[in-house]
Amino acid sequence: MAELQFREALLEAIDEEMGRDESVFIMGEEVAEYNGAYKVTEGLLDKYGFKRVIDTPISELGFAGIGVGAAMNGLRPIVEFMTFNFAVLAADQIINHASKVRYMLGGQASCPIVFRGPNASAGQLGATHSVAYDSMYAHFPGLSVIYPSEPDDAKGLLKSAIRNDDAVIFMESEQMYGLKGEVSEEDDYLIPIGKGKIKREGSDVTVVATGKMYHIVKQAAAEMAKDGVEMEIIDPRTIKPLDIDLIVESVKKTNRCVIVDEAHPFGGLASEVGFLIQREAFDYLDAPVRRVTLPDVNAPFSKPLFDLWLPDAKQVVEAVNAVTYRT
Amino acid sequence: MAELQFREALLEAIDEEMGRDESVFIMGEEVAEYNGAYKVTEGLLDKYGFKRVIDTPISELGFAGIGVGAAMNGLRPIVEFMTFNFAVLAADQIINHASKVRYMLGGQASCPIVFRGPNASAGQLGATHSVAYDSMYAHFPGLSVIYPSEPDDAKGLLKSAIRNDDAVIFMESEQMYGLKGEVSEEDDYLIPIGKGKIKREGSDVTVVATGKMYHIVKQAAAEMAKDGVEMEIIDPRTIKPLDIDLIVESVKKTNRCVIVDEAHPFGGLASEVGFLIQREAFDYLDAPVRRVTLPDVNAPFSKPLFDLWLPDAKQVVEAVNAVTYRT
Amino acid sequence: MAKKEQEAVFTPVGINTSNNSKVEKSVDLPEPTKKTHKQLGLSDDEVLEMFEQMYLQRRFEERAMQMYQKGKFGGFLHLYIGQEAVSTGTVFALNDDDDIITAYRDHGWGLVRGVTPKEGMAELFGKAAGCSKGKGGSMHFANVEQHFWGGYGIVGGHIPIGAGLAFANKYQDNGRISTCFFGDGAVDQGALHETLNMSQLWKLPCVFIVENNGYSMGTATRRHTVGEIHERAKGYGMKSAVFNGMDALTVYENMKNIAKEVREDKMPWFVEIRTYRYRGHSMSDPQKYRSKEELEEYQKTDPIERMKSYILDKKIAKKADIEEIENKVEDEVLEAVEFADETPFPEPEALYEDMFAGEPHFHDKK
Amino acid sequence: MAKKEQEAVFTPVGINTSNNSKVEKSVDLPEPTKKTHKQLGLSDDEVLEMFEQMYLQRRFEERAMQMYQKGKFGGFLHLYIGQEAVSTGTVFALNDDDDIITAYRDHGWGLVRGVTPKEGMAELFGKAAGCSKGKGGSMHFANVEQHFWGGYGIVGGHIPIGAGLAFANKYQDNGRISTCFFGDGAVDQGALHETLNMSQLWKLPCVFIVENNGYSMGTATRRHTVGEIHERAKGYGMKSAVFNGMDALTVYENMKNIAKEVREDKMPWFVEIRTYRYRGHSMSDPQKYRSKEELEEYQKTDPIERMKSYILDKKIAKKADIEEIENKVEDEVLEAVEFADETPFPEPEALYEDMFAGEPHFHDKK
Ligand SMILES: Cc1ncc(C[n+]2csc(CCOP(=O)(O)OP(=O)(O)O)c2C)c(N)n1
Ligand SMILES: Cc1ncc(C[n+]2csc(CCOP(=O)(O)OP(=O)(O)O)c2C)c(N)n1
Ligand SMILES: [Mg+2]
Ligand SMILES: [Mg+2]
Repeated sequence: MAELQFREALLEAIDEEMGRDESVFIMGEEVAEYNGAYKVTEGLLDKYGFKRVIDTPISELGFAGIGVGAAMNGLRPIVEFMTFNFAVLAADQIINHASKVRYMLGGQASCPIVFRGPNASAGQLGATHSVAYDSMYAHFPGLSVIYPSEPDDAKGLLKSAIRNDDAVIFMESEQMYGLKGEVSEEDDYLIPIGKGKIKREGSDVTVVATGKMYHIVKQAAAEMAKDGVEMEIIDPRTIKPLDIDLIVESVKKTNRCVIVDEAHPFGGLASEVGFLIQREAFDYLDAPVRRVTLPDVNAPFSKPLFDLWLPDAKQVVEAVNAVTYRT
Repeated sequence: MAELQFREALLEAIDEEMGRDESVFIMGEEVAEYNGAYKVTEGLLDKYGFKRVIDTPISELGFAGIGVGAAMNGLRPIVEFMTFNFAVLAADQIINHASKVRYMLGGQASCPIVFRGPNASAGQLGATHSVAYDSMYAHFPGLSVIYPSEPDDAKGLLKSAIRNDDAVIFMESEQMYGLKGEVSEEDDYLIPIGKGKIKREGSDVTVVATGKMYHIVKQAAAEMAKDGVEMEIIDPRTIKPLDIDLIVESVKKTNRCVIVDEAHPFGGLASEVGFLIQREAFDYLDAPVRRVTLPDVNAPFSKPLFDLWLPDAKQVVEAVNAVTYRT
Repeated sequence: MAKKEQEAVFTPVGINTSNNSKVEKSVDLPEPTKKTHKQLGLSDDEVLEMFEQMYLQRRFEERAMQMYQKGKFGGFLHLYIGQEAVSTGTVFALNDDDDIITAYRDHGWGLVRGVTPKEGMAELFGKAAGCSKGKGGSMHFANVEQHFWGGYGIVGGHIPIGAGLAFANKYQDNGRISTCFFGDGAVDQGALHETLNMSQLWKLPCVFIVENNGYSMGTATRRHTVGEIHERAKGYGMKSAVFNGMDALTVYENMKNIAKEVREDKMPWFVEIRTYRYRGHSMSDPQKYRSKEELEEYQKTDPIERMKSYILDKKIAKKADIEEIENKVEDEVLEAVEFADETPFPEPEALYEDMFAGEPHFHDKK
Repeated sequence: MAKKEQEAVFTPVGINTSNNSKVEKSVDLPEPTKKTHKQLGLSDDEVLEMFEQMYLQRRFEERAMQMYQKGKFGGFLHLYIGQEAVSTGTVFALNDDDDIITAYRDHGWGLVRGVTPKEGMAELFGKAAGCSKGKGGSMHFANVEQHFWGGYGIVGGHIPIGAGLAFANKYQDNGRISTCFFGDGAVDQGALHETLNMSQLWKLPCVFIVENNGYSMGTATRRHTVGEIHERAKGYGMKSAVFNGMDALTVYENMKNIAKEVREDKMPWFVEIRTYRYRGHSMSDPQKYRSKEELEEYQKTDPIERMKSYILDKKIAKKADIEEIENKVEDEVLEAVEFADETPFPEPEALYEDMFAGEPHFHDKK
């Protein structure tokens, strides 16, 4: 195991896949000469040159579409969005083209493409730079959506995403790029897309969280352990395909569940998981499933408001208290 | 009460509001000289002239944004999308601007705008023309999302939407434009946004559906009544704000619930409603909440596949049978 | 009329409002080429083949329309009738492995790039034997093996995809060029602007071609887009051309030259081909936005009639030979209709097929 | 260097890769105006006011930068330093009720259009007394009452909104014109193309102005957009101009003339103002994409220094007078910092305020 930053784990994944397969290339704003707005692509230009590491204009719709066309015509593009907040401009290419082209041509074309970049908020960046889009993309058929929480997951899953033969949305977090963690040194380390992971075992309550929220839950778990409440933390890692079996199994054991989701409440990952649990584990539930999410309000800039806005460990503790009837 | 087609009810609403308020205007592709791709705007050009009924180029992002700017600067635009499938191109203006501008400027500007047009599928139009986007927009703070099922609701709600001081998404259905129904002849008929309606009373199961799905449920209800199963049908009419209280109250009576949703399953209206019910009416539920949705597959063209794809009364009956343990 | 014109506040007013259906051409056709097919390097047989291809597209669509009206299939049906010289001239000018991508008005393109009439008609009928297995329908004809990447339904959506095909060709250095066709209406999409900038900046071997057929649905070109379309290229310093699209030889000549240049210097082009759509936008269009007289004006320039006259004039073949071709095509189309009618629909399982090239996954599938 | 140049496959290569930091100007500055302020119709006082406004913007941002580095606030901070002549010349040229909208590099615009230094600094600090109540921060300064519609963070997103402001002005026939400012990077967004087409087609009284400051983040203009930016207007037959943005008088002269013409004929303009950003894109930018020498070249054309010399040259005021202005501004900015530091943060309830003009609704609020 090597200790790597999240960004280094991503870089290793991209580097290994580019080394392995000539058809893999990366494009996006500032990915080449600037070495990446968040340095995820640092050194790639030097290593792979101007043909395979490509700076784009600020034309999200256009370069996403060029990626789709290139993917259909034999390449494996990695399209970096500076954040997924800007990818909204490219939504037509993702939703109407990358995820649909194969089906509507009756299987004649494939679209092996990875759209990646930071998701959700990154501190006080205001309303237009802070939205979590993982649930939104998971809503649409054909897309895989990955939002890992730790460097090891990031590496293994990004490699799998690049090799995947269909469109994958791979989400990261600006605030997690510097996060360090042990990363497998296994040769060609691949984690299958669609498999969640029990990140902490516990018998009192199942808590589901991915991405940045996993770390908040981890904090809450440490706190609650002092009170003798043992959380089982499940990180689905991929939002879609969603490893609901793993979650349901855990809930059958703990009989209680809280989902912590960095999205707004309406129709987010939390409601989907909650819905499925009540349907699949109805007789096992000792309390209604609860969720901790953003409020249904845009991201404010002001620090104290922002801190109120973002889910925190305290809210997780409260929700766990609620489902364990400790309040 | 007058019997009107759905499109006529919409037209009346627009006409009345344009007559009442000079600042209301309508723009979109083919709304003026062509009288509307689906004739919703028939006759408006003749009546209100070229200044207030405006044909746009196929520039969804651009004209949505012009609408946003005009709304900020004193007007009340009705922006018609030929379908919400094409509004994906304008998502940045809806999600990043119309719904956020007020908050991020600390309340200095308002954005009273209605984005309207047909939603979801309209027969065999293939993958890119058949998606239901109501849940997607409901995910984002600041937007109201309306998707009525009957002409009367359509009229009263569209008038309220046009008068609303914030951004509203108003969704219709190509296949319902010709649908006839009684419409109130009340002067200035307004239905408050955010109020659902019990469209059929029953004691055995609560079935939630709006838009086109309401009619499928109605069919199923008639069938099941023959078997002595009485559905209570609730049409929320507005996806957001969602009248969850009305639904929960009904579930507390019937103890069972099925949601029928024209969206794909992941994170749609169905999962949101289902999640809330299990949380708010946990002790009242005699069976897990179930949903009937599209499968997680793109819309196929071929008739028999399309028919398989779209939720139908049979699936509703099955789901009701499941929650009433009649299978 | 002058009075009415003055009423325009935002969008310019249209023909029936502005001039009581006086003939006002929605698109000016530049002069066709004066060169003979020999001068263009085409053999007699090739000209006959071009005629056959155009005629096939025409008859295929006329029959498709009948079948639609008979209720044999549903969905949209956008006919290419009137524009056949564009597809045909282009395909003859390109190499077989050059890439083509277009919008939903795609039947002609499919037929001339290897979708058989049977596969095409079966697709319209939503049958499993259709070129896109019945999953795409009218808007999504494709023959990817023969480098026809299909028809697309989001106006302008396939423009960057066309550039992406070119990007991959340049990346793979395979000598292929890409051609991306779209309507005058699509010119107004932002995707075009982004794509033109990147294509010029990145030197993509791609030709972007507007089939200006005078209308975007019910909106005449001048009512939805400013200036002359081909002049948009100026802003990007891109090479451009405008030419007549009612004459297959003109299309052939120009596309041949452009393709050659692109193959050599890898720089993109922006091209406006002026043509005309005879039928409504789709089957439900009452066509009140143009006069019968206008339509008739353009029908006088019909590409198929024109080619027929040319063949007779130049004595490439006799009337009887032409009739023989016509009969052959007619038979082929009728066979296609029969085939489409009889061949089975996809099996229910097909609903879940063709979603993924890799491992399939469906959320909450029971 | 030549060898390196050849390596460009898609995007042109940048300065540090191509020429070892030899000075290569990222943007050519056209000659400033030769007219005096009198010839332009400006009084001595107005010139001094222009100087004061520019100096205020400069000092405000220099202090803001210090406060940021001290950790007084977070988020992005994009400094306008170097570009002050653009905001200042423009605002003096426009009527007070003409509309202005810009991108996130917006402090200068706010200050010159009525955001007080206190309100501005408080906004940066996220305080309730900020111009946007602390909800917007650096990227969302605004003073809507004085027709400054704010800064926007989605590159290009506010371009159609600017046209929408103009649309409403035309609709209401109120004589106001709109000006929409954005960066060279925003030129590549499809929204621009859609907006230019509709603005020309609909005759919107709007001026679209690119502040070409040489870079879009780390990408030099020529690396992200082809040709000369102002020439994009050609494709739309739109009126256009390009001029020097390091001289407030030049900006004033040109914007005055353009505004007058727009007010008269209601036709839009596309304008490129060439300027230069002295600081990094935002606070985290290591600026490896340009040489120190290049930066120094441009700093020689500093708009504030230039104005100062002009004032002395033309004997509009004495050195001491200028120093007095400078001291006054400095005090004002320091007071603003103090104010921002001390004034309270928004109350928790504010989280839910300002979302709706009408009845508020929040899904699943407990
Ligand atoms: C993004 C988008 N907006 C609107 C539509 C609806 N629509 C389909 S075709 C069309 C007109 C397109 O005209 P043009 O590009 O000239 O092509 P033509 O039909 O003349 O071949 C419109 C508005 C669509 N399919 N996609
Ligand atoms: C749609 C979108 N894409 C990307 C970004 C990230 N981003 C912010 S500013 C910027 C550069 C813009 O440069 P330019 O338009 O020249 O303005 P300048 O910073 O020079 O004032 C980028 C890429 C964004 N905010 N929005
Ligand atoms: Mg057309
Ligand atoms: Mg710039």
